Amino acid sequence: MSLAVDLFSLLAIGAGVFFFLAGTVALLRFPDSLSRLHALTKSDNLGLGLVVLGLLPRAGTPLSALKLIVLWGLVQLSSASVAQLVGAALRRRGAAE
Amino acid sequence: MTLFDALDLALAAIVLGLAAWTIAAREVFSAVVGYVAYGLLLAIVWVRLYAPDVALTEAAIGSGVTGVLLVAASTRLGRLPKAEAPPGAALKIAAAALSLIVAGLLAAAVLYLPDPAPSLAPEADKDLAATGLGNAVTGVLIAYRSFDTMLEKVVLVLAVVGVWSVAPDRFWGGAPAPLGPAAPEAALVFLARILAPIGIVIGVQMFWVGADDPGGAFQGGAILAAMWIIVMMARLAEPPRIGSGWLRLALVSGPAVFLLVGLAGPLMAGSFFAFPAGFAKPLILFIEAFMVLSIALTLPLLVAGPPSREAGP
Amino acid sequence: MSPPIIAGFVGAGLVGLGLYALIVNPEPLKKLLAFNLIGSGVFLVFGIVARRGAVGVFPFDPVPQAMVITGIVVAFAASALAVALMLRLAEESGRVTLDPDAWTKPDDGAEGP
Amino acid sequence: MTDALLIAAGIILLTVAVGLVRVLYGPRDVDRMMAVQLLGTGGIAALLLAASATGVAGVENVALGLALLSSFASVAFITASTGAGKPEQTGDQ
Repeated sequence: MSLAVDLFSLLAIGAGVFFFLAGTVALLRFPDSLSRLHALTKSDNLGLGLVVLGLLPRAGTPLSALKLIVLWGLVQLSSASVAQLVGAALRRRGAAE
Repeated sequence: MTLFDALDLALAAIVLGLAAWTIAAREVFSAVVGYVAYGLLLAIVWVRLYAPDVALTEAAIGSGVTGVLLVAASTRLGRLPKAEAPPGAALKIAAAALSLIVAGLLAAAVLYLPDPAPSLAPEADKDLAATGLGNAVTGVLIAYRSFDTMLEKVVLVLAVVGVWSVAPDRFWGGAPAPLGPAAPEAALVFLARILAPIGIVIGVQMFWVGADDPGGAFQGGAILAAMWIIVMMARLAEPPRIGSGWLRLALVSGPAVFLLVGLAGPLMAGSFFAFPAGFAKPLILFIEAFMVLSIALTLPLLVAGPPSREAGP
Repeated sequence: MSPPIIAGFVGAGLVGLGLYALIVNPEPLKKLLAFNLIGSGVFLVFGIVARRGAVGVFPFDPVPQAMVITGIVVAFAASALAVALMLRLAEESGRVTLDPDAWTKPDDGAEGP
Repeated sequence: MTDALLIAAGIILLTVAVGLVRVLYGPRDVDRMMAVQLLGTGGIAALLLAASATGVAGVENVALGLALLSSFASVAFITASTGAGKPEQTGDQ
């Protein structure tokens, strides 16, 4: 049982690490700001989500598990909103030029 | 070398690299962005030093609220023409030599710290039960070094007075400029509407658990302050008129309540700033509640800056 | 080499970097950043003193940690005051400089009303 | 298991730190902000992983605080660059 749980944690965390890697590659390699924004917002949210998923079985108490989930929700909310704001700012600037 | 050491070394290298970028960047804005990232990583360093209370303070104030202050300042100051000529080579070399000597001496001091290290931890723990607290850091802040912490609140109020007094005479008593654009994006308003209630719950929880777990008045107050800031950036609320009596009363309530309880000490417990036995914990939470209020008001007012509108009728 | 020692060297390095920038960099906002770097370097040195004070079951000495917490808050208050002064100076004169000669040049016309 | 968690934390930290190269090269200020946003998320992930490996108490609270404030610098940047904070009626323009 505990082996299966550990394996699940490792798989989820490994996948999370992969998405962080993908996000960084996108940030460095993609040609313009909008496509970088597009790739980044998705991949870092998914990366953190998978890490949180992998850590959930290791959370000591239900409260700390709940905190982990709330934390992911907060990051998703702010990162999605910031992506909207940044996108709008980029478009405004593009129109002004 | 263990994995922990490798992680610590990597963290140390990134922190120093970001600090170097902060001082080397040509544009002020790039420097500030480096500094915000640096503050974030510093919070992780504090966790590695087994200092979650400090890490929380650094995350909330060092990175969050300072970030807002500096980013806003740099976008306004960055547009100005540069007035100064860079210093000459002689000054640079002298400054580099001085900095190397100071850093070297500090590093040597770190290396030759007394061993075994002196520690007040057992002392702090010995009387902690009498205060009813479980978090020794909160105990030091509110009970053992309470006079210090009270004066620190006074310093915060003085800083607010200092920022206000920068305003031109005609704006005295008016309100600071709004923190957000006249027509904020819908996404920003949405973010503020959802984030603020959740943040208020988390901030109050951090203050409440601070008696026994990492957290406390500073951390909870800083989170609440951040929530007020984002609400003002989304223009859901406006900075208050600084002439408002209620605002001024709430600002000084933290140190004032602290001082009153301290002055009552000789009557109730036999000495200045002493808490009566058996009644210490409720008293400490009472003081802390007003400190939270003071901090939650002070930090956003410091970010909002001096008044820039004339006082209304 | 234990983690507290590494953090202590980082603190020493930060004080050095900050001091250099404080002297060499002429822009006031960058001087403020340098001042904050020095501050956090000093805090880190305090942090290792606290960590080395670990005795028995206590993982750290709470007294230096509590002092660092008040220090972070006061450093923020000082930064906010400095930013307010800089912005006011910029509003009044159109530029921010610490160079005393810049204010006495006769031909620059950027003085406030 | 502890080692695996620490390795994952280290890889994430180094990865997002490499992303900070965008702070160096920009080219726009927006790109710089994005790198910091990625560092914030990655830093939270690394913090959670390292905390789960060491069992330091109260780290969830620190991570929660970081998550709450992760967007602050970016929001301040957007609002400041769209013209907030200027005195509205001082008449000095």
